[in-house]
Amino acid sequence: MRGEVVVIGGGTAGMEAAGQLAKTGFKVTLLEKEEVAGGHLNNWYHLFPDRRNGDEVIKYLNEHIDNDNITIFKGNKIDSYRRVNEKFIIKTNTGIEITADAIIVATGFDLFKSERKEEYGYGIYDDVITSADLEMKFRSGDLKMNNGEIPGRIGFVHCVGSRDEKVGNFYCSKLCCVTAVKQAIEIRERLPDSKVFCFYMDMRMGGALYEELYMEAQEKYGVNFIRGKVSEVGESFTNTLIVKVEDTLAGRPLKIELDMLVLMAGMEISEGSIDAGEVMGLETGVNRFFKSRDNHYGSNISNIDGVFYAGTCTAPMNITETISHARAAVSDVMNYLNNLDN
Amino acid sequence: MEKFGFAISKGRQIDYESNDRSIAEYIFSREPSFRLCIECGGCTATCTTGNFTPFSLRELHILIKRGENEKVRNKIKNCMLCGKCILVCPRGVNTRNIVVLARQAFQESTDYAI
Amino acid sequence: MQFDPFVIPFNIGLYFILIYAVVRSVIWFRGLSRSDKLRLQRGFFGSAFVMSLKEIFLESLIHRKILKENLRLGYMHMSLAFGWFLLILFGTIEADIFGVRHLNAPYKAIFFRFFNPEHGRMGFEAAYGFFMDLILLFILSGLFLAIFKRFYSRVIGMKRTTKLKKLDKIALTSLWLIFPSRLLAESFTCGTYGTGSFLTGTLGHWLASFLPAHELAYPFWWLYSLSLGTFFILLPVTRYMHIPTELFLIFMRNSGIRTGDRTGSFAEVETYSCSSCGICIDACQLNFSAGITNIQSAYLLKAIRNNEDVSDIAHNCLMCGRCDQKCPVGIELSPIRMIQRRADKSEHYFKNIYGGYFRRRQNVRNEKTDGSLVYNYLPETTPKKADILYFAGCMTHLTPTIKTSMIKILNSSGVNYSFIDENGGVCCGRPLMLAGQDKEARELINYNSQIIWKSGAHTLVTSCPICYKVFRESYYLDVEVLHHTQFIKNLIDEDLVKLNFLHKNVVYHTPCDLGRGSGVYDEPKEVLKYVSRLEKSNFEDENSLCCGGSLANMKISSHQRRKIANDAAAELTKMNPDIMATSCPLCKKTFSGVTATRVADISEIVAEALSEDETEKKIRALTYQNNELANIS
Amino acid sequence: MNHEGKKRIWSDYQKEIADDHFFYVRSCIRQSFFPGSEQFFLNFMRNILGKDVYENPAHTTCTGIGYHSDIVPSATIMTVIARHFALMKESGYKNIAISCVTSFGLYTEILETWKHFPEELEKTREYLYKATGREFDIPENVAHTSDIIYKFRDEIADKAKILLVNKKTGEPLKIVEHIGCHYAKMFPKSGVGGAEFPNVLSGMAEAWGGIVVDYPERRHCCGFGFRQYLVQANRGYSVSNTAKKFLSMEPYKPDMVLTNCPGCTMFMDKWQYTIHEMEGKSFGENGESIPVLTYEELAGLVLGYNPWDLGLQYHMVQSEPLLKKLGIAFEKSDKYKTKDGRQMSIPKNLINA
Repeated sequence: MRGEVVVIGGGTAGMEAAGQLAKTGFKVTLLEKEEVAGGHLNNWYHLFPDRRNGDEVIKYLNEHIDNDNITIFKGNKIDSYRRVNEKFIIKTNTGIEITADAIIVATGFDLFKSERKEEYGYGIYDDVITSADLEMKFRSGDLKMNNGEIPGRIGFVHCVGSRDEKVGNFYCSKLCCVTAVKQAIEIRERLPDSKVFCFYMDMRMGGALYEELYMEAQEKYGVNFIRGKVSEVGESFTNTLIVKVEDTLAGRPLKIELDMLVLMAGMEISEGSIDAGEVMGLETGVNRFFKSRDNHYGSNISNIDGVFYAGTCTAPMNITETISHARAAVSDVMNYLNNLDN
Repeated sequence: MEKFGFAISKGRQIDYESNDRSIAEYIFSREPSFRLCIECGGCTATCTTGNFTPFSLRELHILIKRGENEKVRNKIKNCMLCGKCILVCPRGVNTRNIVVLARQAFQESTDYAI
Repeated sequence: MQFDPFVIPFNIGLYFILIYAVVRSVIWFRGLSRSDKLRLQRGFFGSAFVMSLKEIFLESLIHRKILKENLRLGYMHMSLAFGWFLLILFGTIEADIFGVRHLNAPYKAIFFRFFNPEHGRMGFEAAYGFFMDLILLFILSGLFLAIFKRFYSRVIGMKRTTKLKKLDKIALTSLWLIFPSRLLAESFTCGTYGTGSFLTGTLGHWLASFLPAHELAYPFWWLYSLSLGTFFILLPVTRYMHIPTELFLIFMRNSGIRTGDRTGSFAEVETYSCSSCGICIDACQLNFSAGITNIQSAYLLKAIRNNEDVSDIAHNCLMCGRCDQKCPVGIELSPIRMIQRRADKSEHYFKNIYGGYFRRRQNVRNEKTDGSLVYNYLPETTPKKADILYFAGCMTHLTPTIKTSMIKILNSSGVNYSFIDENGGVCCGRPLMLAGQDKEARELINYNSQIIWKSGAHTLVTSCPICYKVFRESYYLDVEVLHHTQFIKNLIDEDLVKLNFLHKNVVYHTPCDLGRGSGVYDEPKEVLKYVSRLEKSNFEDENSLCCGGSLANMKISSHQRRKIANDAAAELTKMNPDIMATSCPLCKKTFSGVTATRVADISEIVAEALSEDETEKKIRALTYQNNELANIS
Repeated sequence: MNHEGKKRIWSDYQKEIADDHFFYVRSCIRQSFFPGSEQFFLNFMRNILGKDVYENPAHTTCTGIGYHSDIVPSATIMTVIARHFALMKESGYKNIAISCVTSFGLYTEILETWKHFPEELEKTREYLYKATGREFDIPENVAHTSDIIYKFRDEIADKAKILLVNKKTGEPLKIVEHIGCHYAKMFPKSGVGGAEFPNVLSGMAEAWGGIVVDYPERRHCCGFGFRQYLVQANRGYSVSNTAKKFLSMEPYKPDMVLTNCPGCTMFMDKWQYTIHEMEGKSFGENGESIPVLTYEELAGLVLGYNPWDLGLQYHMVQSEPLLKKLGIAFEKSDKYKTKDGRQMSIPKNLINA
């Protein structure tokens, strides 16, 4: 049975897929455009719902790809690709040429660029930050505002770049709600005197232990949830942030002053994915993520025979789902190669 | 006013800063389940009082939380405390106690005012 | 002249407590309402007096109720109370017969042995001495139990014992010292003179063998007198006040005085009659299911006595009435609690004066209200005329099967009825009362009364015990109020419904407001017996449990409610019945959430048992109307 | 406030503005309430910059106010605007310069509509031809006159006689910019600097030495709102919006309000008077109200024009306090004199006078 597989993308999905393949004796080449594998997980401090440390998962993945069957090319991404009967021949931007029997595309997602929601003033008002920025603050342990003071009132804006026709994303990124709840709790733990407000359109807590976390945030940590989409952010005379929102449950517009505003940036297909997709001619769906051949039993199968998907290049997923999806991709690859043999 | 034939209309905006949320704090400290409300409206749907008058416990909840106290002060008295709301609340909010505490808080606030 | 300075503490104590008792009882008497004063006077010269004496003997001395409830605890109380009583009685007689002269001052009886050390050498005297020693031994055995209970309450079969304040501790110690010190004092004296019977004599003889008995006797007589004195002086400001107070209570109760709904002398006497025995704590489900251990009646009464703010305690109660049933002193605990619930708004409160020996009434601000009606939004209604009104009640609207079952039963019985809250009615008012808001409740009561009057009905049937209780107690209606279980019972007796026997095992849960609250125990069971196999549970009638759903308690969390419901359901379903029957929508709602067993209201079960036969129904309808006509003519 | 961030956004919204040969369309409100403004624009463009700006006497209202009050149907207004394009075509111009923001908004809206619904464009061509026998082309460049002044702001700065600096304190003037809603809120790309952080007026203010204050209600509507204003009973709603804006800018103690929309200028100016009359409330320092100027008037002052020639006396809120701050000499006596020196009647209860 032939067994050379190229995995494009060294994030959670790519690492898991590569690891699983290597275990079962495939020769795996892992392409990672950055100098370090791990993808977004490298920037995440704690994971929901149990708030375990993200590094533990990274550690697991790194041990996973520490395998003689795996060759990792860091700082490499697919540049060109051609097909000689069943063989794929891939050329990277650094000129490395790799032959493979199958390809797993695990090029992942990018966080929505919050600057695009100009009305929220990201990059203009100093203390408007993104959920990713906040995770970094958690890592560094420095939650101060730009002026060096401790924030007293922190707001979270859900659905930034998700479920928003104005930025062309109709879909729900599905992780932001629970992330906001998790981060709200962590803020209240670190700054017990602070007040935290979440501005949401819907609380989408559709995951194991999510709702429980939500209730904990309400009752134990006294996080305030205000249902309404923030319309605009301004600066007050005293340089606090002025947030305007309709409290849709009170049926009244609401104005509130905050010290810090966290934008829950949604997920979009990564630029890396788009490039790879163009190189290989992969189909994308209305949400611009890669289009799977079947939504129910073929979510790992692309429009090209021998090319498979793993992880968030197909849709927003959390770590758990990404890892399962990567494993599923591996089993699809094995089936594919078996069929080639017979 | 007569001169212009119209008056400057008052805004409907809730100003979180200027509003007084002491009533809400009073209830929070004595009935933590007050925070658990997700505004599903089950209480209002089953409400005995709501059968006769536009009384919405859900709405009063949120108005108290936002410090729109004057909109609640008298309305909250309309509740009959029959307790149906407790039986339908999906989050185990102790609704009756909240009503009673709110009445107390308003009572005390007037007492101190005088 | 027989006198010795060591008797002074005792004398002071004794005369103080006697005078205090007189003064206090005068104050209480003056605090009574006119009618209660009359009752008391009538009672004094009537049978009430004899009854009281009997009860005092049985309850205050023998402690019969406690004995029934818990033998060891009962024995403890009895030995102390009854024993001490005997000691005083026969001590006095002894002093009278054998003393230098008749009619002695009390101290001569108490310290008889000191003044007559040579007494009791032979014959009748010796026999009498033996008897006195026996009594002392009896008391000491109880005392031993008491001390033991303090330090390890499980031994006498009690889960917990009341916590004490400082003065109580001192009083307790002095109480504990009284009898050991008497024993030793007498023993040393006897040891010196070689007198005394099997207890004092033997002990004295033995002690004298290696101790200077003569020198030691005197200090112990001092100790004896001192502990008595201290105890008497502290009595009014400690829980031991219950000893004298209970006598008043029994007498007042037998004279027909009741607690009512406002603070008055009787309520106060009751408050002081509590011995903090802790039986109410053991009976309380908030204690043994929800682990709340500071709000039980004993604590409420204590807090009232200490003039603490009791509103939190008062409101944190299911009002299930289990403690009223269990209280050995027969204090009306729930009414007192209700008084406190109302009190936190409008009632006067007290302030202790003279170191807590007396208290003064304080006037409080009246509730500030604009006096306008709160529920003036309720619409004018003109109910349709009918003989029988069916009032489902708020909770029943959340358990519609009860509603539909009742309609089925009513229809098949062919009676002429009207369903007054078919499209949702107005609350009966009891929930407001339970929250202490009587003024508001009165508005609803008046509103509902109007509807009932206008309908011209002669019977009001309700499915909800909460409504039933308030309809009966707080409404002024000229109609017969029935809970639907009673109504169904009547239908069966008058053969207005034909029921099949369902081959089902059923256990019945008595709702608090229907059972203990309104005394309706039998009808529901008889109905169930008629249609099914009714099983017994360990918690029948007065002893039945609360489902935990009670509207009376607004302070406990849903989580604590669930605990209570769980435990209660577990107890009732021990025998794995097919159906757990109840007769309250709230109980049904609460239980159905926590047990796999089917929970059904009696009306549902009856509706299932209905044998539907149209012609029969018509005939029944006719006969019913004929009866009606017959009644009219 | 991070200025770099704003610059980044502005760089995303740099619109194409023609350099010469403008077909000029006037504004109903601007020409009747602030006639000096349009006079200045033409004068400045033609005589100072020597540009070719053409006005066609056959040009009419765009019927925008009627349209926004649900009186004029969209087919009609499309035809009216198509007629203006026809006039432009006939007079041989390709760049349109629009004085009114309401009109500007409609021009952009209609052009955008035609882009997405070509059938509408065809219908309009048909209507116009049937009605007038005229034909039209889509203009190559659509600019609001504030865009044009923005484009030439540095030229103005070079020729400046005075800068926007408080003569006494030497502090730069605190200027509140108010952009008409219809300028860029509908199509951010059509405005200089986009919709959220527009640059068109702030660019001028800063080029001429002032500083711009960013206050919470910066984005809020001036209160015109067309139908809210037209029905007298509804005006309370209109004025309350203006009050909201001024209350929000009050703590910053601004020296003036700079606007690019005739409607906004009118309402922020006249409602200040109304609020003052109704509640005795004025929002400026020491009991004065805040002068509201059009960008043309401000440019005129910067270039040293006589304030009365610019028609500042036609405002409800008089601009003397501002002129004093800027150290601009003015003859009080000339204020209400005609060009040939005849005395006009002097209006009563003006504020800041």
